[in-house]
Amino acid sequence: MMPTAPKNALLDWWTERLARRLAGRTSRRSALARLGGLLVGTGALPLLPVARGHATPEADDVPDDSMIDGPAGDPTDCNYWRNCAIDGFLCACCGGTQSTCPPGTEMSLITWIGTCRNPGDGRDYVVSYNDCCGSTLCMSCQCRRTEREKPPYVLFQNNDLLWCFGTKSRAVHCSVSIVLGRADEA
Amino acid sequence: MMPTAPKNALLDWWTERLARRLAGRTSRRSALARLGGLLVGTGALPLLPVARGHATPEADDVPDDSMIDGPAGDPTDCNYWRNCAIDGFLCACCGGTQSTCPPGTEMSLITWIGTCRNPGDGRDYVVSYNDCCGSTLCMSCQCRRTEREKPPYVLFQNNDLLWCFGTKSRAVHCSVSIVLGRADEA
Amino acid sequence: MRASRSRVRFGELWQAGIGWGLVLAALATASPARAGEEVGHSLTLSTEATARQHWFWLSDILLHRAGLFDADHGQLIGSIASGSVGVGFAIYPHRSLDGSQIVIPESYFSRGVRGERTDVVTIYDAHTLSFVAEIPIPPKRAEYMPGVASSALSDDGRTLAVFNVAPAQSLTLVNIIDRVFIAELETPGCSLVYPAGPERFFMLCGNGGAMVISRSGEEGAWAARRTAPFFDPEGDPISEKGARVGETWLFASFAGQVYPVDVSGRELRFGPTWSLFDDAARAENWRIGGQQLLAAHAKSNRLYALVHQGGEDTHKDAGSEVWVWDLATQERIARIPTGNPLASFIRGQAHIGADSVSDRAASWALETLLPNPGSTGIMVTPDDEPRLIVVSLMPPAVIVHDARSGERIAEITEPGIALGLLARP
Amino acid sequence: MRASRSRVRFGELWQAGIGWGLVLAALATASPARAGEEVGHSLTLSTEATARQHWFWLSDILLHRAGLFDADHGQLIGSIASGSVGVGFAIYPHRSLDGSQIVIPESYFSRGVRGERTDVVTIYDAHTLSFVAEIPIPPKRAEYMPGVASSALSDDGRTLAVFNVAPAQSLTLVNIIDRVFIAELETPGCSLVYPAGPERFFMLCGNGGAMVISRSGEEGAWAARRTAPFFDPEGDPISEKGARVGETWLFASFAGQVYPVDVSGRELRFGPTWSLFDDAARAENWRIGGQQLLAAHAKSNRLYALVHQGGEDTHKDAGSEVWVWDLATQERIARIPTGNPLASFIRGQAHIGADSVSDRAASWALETLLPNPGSTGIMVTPDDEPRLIVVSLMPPAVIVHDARSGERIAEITEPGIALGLLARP
Repeated sequence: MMPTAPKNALLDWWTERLARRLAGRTSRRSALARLGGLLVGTGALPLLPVARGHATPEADDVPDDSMIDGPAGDPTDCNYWRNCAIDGFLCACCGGTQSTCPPGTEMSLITWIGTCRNPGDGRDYVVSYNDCCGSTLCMSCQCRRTEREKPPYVLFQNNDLLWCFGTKSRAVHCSVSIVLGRADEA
Repeated sequence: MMPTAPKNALLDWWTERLARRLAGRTSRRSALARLGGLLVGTGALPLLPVARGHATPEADDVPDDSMIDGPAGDPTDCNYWRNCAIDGFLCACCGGTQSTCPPGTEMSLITWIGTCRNPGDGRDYVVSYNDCCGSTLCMSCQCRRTEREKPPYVLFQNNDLLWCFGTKSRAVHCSVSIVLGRADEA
Repeated sequence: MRASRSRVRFGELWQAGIGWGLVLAALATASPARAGEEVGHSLTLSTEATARQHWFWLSDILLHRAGLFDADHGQLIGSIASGSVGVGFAIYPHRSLDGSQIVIPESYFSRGVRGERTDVVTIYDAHTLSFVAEIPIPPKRAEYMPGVASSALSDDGRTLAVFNVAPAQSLTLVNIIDRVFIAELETPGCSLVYPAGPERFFMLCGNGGAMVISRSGEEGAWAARRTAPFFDPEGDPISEKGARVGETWLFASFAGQVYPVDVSGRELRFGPTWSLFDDAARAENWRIGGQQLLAAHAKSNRLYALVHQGGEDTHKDAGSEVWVWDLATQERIARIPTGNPLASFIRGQAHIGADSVSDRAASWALETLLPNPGSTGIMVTPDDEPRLIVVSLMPPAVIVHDARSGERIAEITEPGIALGLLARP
Repeated sequence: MRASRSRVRFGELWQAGIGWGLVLAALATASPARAGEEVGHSLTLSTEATARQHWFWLSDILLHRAGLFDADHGQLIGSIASGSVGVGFAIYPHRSLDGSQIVIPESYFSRGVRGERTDVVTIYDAHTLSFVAEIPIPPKRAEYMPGVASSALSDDGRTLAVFNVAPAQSLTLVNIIDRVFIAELETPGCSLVYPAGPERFFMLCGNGGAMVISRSGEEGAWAARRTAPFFDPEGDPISEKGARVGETWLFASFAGQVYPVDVSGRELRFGPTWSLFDDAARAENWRIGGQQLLAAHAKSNRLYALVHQGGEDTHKDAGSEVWVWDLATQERIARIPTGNPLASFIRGQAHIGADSVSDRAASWALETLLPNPGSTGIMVTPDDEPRLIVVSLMPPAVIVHDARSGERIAEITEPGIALGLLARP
């Protein structure tokens, strides 16, 4: 099976630009809150996903799972280190992998965020739990982990919600856990 | 819970008239086949439900289950004597009884037919397995019995089919087993 | 009691072009009234309060239904299909004020998981469970498990509020008396919805405050305003799975602090807070957890919570006991072990009852020897002889207790496959 | 390999009126290409014949899908959602002749179990499993379990036939190349549908004959004609769950008589019949039974049947063994015990593998001690190292055997909930 790569120059430009801006040493939460405040006229914005960790994107951002013994290194196990805040079916058991969707499903880019500690290097990573959308519930490898998970009023840290938005279909099939970067405090 | 009675004078008149006609000593199968033949221009009509038994409607047509010990007398058991050709969920476990549909569902009148022996009097009865339609699968008391059951090419003796026709909804919820009359040979 | 109309529609059959033979088959099957049993009957539900007092709704996200069960007899007595493949995780039926109707928000796609999405508020007859009407609403309903506060009916029974995430948060308001969509209000940063008096709701917000949605007078416009924060979503978030006692909503924080929200006045009043757990309980790591973890019985002024022993962030872990507090004294007055859902599940599948000595022995052995996966949801019936309904998600099981003594009374043999939400009928 | 288009549609998000904050959130989540892993990828299926040779479809009527599994690795590798709440019991994906597309007839209601019913033939891309097109057909598809002969693709790959019951029997014909509905033919008294050459199908009839549906020439009209009866639907009906070897369909009667139907010539040729069971087997009450009870491997000219010991009318009973016959000699050449699906189910749920001594011991104990509920469906892969896939409905389990030696090779850990039909991808 071969991954298909999304190609969109505009998206690449936007995301990179935004990431550079966010990756600075300033507090993202306050920056986003300020920006949000301008728009909705209130300080009570949802805590946005990246507000949790201060990611510093580097080349070695994705730790090597092969260094990890046991379930914490197995993408088809609920105890896989990245799965610390997942509630759903592991795409690695549904025809995908820990970071790619199964054939016939489409990854939602709007999602919830967790922070998981990698047992290999003992560091925290920001993990994006993206739902793969467009098929019925996979019903394989159902996992429910809630480290740092919050109720639905902290929307982007809640894993109860079906996170299929902006996708052709809004039906959820399974969830991936993608490492966005390190979450070490600056 | 109280049964609601269908009141339709036209239906009553039609059914009674038809029943008188069918209840005679003539072979129903041939009568229906002749009638059918006129319409479709072929003798290869489906074997119609009542063709199996030669019911002779009488006042004591419905045997008393309370005389039967054990599962054969229990409408919520797959071994209930009427269930000899049922494949589905027993309505008696879904909010109905062995002969009435659960609230919110509607009984299909077009259905498959079995012939079951009553252990109380040792006689055979014609049983109509009517699907109750309009809700999702009940998933309680799933039974699969196949006495005298035939593949789908003998349509009216097949219990694989979803028998929801002429009903507002064609979704099946559960099945009842209604005694139509004795099946003793004339 | 009302007679339902006849089920056969000859005209339709004829129009469908079905030949004589098949119509005859239908008629022969229908059978004359005097031979054998009658065909075509459906039951209606009892309207007697005593018969209904221990009924409960239990939704199922794979069977796509709200099942109506009778805790006294341990039986399914009816069901309403709701939602479809790919949507329909929050299945929460509301009862109209006069008890004559059931109101439920739903979502559908035109082709299962694809095609056009349509959201509706559907109204059913409460006695026949048959479809009455549907009101289209914006296709934005928040789909989340288990959906405890996904919609709310105002205390005057006029307005249904539906919580949306699309992914912007908003609230849909529907007049269920006139059966019309009223409005969609933007509610940035705030989620969920709770009834809070006539024509008033509140939501919970990411900053620890509430958003109050209300109407200015009988014919006025709906508007939203925010309260000051009353809990700490970072330090010790409250579970959104609250319970209501009279005019007070009670929420428990992950650490077991109770946050009362009084909705009786013009403004919401918060606090004072108190703790479910004393030092001894805390030392033993008792915490709240589950899908539907809080329940209350107003007449006896008692609070029930599903608790387990576990570490931080175990707010969805299954409970091993239900603890009971007297709300007047805030003292814990009982601990009820929830029983073993795995044993209950196997008893149901293997038809092990309680009638024979061997069945009772097998039941005891199962209960004792099998690991207990814990329970995930509770509800207490509002009557004078209240029942505590305890639900387990995996394996699917429902055990009924006497809510006062804690004694186990009954279990539901086949409650469903993927159990969701408990609700009062 | 083809690159799929990007998953984010900014224009749509903007139009939906979502605020800046949420778009920022989406972008931040998407993450820059050089930091961490990339977001938005979906896999496509391998096109290599060797990788695909042991794949199989297995439908599930509660998960509303056809799941694609790899028998070599025991894994789900993709799925197609099909059908909806209340409809969709016959889920049977067909492969286009060139292998580039999947064609599947489906049914939907606009509101789950109510509203307008729509039947379509849906086309999917066979490598991405993504939706390509749908062709509306009359909303009359026969819904039955398991749906072995509910639809058929003609041998030239041009025409899909869909069996209807409404309750009059008929056949819908669809041109899947031009993607247009062709016609609905009335087929009174005849059910099911089997491919029988280019632009030809046959059905089985209640009088023991067949109905042949074919086209007179490339551009001619479709017409149906009946054959003389070739089996006895009263005395010893044939199971409709047939198997095809080259140009011959094989059906087994309830009593084990094999009825060959040769579709190679201008007219169908029936017989001669032969018996699966010798006197010894008959004396031991061996019979065919199950949901999908017959399979064949053309290259080795072998027939496989799911068998059990039971009385009359046990044609749906689960099988305890798979028996194998050489079609050249009509001699039984092997008996394969189907294994214990209950043990397989528990191994899957409890994560008991075969790597450690203790796991193997536990597995053996489960296999030996637990009652064997039997198996309900079989399929044989068509390659040179064929696999025998054995499915059990309750509990849901799939065990993979070497089809030649009978040796057990693998099992699928979580095959689904309510297993339906096996099909070749």
